[in-house]
Amino acid sequence: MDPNSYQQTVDEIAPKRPVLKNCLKAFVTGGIICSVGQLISYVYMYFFSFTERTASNPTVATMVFISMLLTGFGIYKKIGQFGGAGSAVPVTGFGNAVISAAIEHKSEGFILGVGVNMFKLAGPVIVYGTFSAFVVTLIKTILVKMGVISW
Amino acid sequence: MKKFGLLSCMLLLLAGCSDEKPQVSIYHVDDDQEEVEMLKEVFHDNMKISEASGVFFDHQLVVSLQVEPLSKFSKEKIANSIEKEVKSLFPDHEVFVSSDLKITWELKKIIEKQPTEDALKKDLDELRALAKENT
Amino acid sequence: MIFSVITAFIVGGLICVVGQLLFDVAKLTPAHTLSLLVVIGSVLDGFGLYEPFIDFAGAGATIPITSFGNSLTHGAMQEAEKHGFIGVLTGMFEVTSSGISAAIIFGVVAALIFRSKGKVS
Amino acid sequence: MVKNSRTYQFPSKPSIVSTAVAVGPLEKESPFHPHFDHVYEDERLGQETNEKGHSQLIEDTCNLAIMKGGFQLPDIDLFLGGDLVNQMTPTNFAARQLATPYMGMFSACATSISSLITASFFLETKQMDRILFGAASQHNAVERQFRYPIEYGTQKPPTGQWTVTGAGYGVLSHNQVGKPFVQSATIGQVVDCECTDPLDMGSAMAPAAFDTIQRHLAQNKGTSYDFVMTGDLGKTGSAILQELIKTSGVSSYLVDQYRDAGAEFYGNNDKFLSGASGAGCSATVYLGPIYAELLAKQYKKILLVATGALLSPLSFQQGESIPCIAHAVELSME
Repeated sequence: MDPNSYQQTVDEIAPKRPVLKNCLKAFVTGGIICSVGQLISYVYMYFFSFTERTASNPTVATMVFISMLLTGFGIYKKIGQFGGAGSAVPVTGFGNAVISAAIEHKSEGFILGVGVNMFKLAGPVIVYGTFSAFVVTLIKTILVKMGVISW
Repeated sequence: MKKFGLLSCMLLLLAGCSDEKPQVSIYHVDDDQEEVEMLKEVFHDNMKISEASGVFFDHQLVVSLQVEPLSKFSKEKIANSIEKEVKSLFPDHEVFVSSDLKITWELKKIIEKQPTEDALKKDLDELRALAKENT
Repeated sequence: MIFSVITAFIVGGLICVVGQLLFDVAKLTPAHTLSLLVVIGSVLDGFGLYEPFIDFAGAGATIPITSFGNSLTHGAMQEAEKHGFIGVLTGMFEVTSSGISAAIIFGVVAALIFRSKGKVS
Repeated sequence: MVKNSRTYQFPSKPSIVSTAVAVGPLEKESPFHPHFDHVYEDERLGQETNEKGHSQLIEDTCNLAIMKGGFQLPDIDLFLGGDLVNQMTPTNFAARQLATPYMGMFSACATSISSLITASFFLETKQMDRILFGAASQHNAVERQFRYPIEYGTQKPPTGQWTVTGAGYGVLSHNQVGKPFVQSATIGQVVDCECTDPLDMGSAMAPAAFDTIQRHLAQNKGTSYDFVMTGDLGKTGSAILQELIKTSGVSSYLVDQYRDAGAEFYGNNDKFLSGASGAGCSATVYLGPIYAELLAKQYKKILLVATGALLSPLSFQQGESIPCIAHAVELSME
């Protein structure tokens, strides 16, 4: 069988991903998660001494905490099947990736299982976040030193 | 898709409400109405400001402001230009401007209390320390 | 305040739609998608665009994973401004990132208290 | 490409004399569930880890199959079986408990049929009398190996399939009147149509199934089957296979008499997307409901084609396509 013509057959018959529907679901799910984040940040600003800028750190930590509960009770994967990127892109999705791997690999022990595998899924985010931050800052620093731009 | 339409309508509606003059509350420890009016003018002239507060105290001036939602993207720039303007108006004052919501809330609390000079100094120092935190 | 929640909803939602398009149209895996978004956040901060974006959208900009890239770059740039090239290396985790530490801490906590249940209901 | 189209006949007509099928809690939702011997309430069978539970599932089902046939462990000359977990440790560990002569088999999800074919050949030599064969899979143990941690919230596309928790084992012995027997078999060739999407196994496996069916029918011209049943192509894969059969015109009657175990396993429940998959899928359906219906003489002659995707997480990450295989066995009932 010719692979190319076969791929055409597959494209014709296999069900398509419902892109528009998925996008709408992602929009709503992601929107709700971010709104919850916004409300939590108001709580931190109103009741504690956090400013708009500094409230984002405890807010993110709280969101990850909520993500831990939802992951542990098996709810986050259902949100994930519904919301797709809507639940994967917010920091709760990052938390879910770390926490689900930690729970999953508990069976191999806390060092070789949890410790080694925790960042199995979320690792690339930190690696490439850090590396791109390095590159971007390096370029900017060079440009500033050359006097092309200023900070 | 309906949702998008609805939300954009709301956006327009809310943006359309910005004709009103900003809410301004100013507290002057020595009750110098001339200075208060001068500061009020600055805010009233700027269409992008929705809310502003100020406290005069011992040659110091602490200002907080909130900008119209759709101008929030350039919040930092607006705050900087206001800071410059206020500084040129009150050259003998030590001016501090913040556009943070938390600072607005705290400053309003202070103004409501109408505190004495000593209490004010302590509160305002705390406020400025808070606003300077980065993380 | 209500308006800020709405902006957070819309902006956060739109970033997620970008992620969904990367999933469904570009056929990227979640790991590829999230890595790409983090890099985008970092580059935007390089152009000084991410901070005004946070001013505008609040949690709509700080909750999506793009803000990781922003805070990493922001920390590095702040240090670089003060200390030059050395700061590029040392400042990386200066402003970052409760997200990472929270994920590690709660990950271990979760491993202590939960076990995977397995099935959809 | 020259195709080796050999089909093997088994003149001694080895019979499947007993079978046992056990499944996990979720498989209760299957329309086939009246034919399952045992439904476990716990995915892990009360064991500490998913892998231990998997092993226990295999051990229990094997013992049940032996018992149902009225045999004792020492009566079993050979145990042929496999699963999908790394190096097949669950089956290996179950074999440790069973303490019978053992050979591990791996044809991914086609293991149920590849072990049956192998067992038939061994019996044909007359050197063995009873062979235990079959396959099993456990959802959690397989998912965590091939995809993501169980609790990770990822969106599966409509082509995705759900790995079955289930085990199906049978005892193959010399011909026995009143029991279904193996008439002929075709050993599959590896077919690769350059499919790369690990969340669309059905499309990847359909050409392999088509290839094997085509070769088997070419050698058994004139034979008519009550139906042909593939293993776990799912709704997507079986639709594609039907299209392939239709356009090739090999044997158009097949279009109506075609079934797929994976597509039928969970009924029309959308939660399971394209249907069931896993080594346990074909094993439980073939040795559960289909075996029962053969025993009841509802069918006289059927063709079972189990399909397997021969990938690993490593091969997928290295950008390799997904090679697939399908093995066919013709079961008869007189």
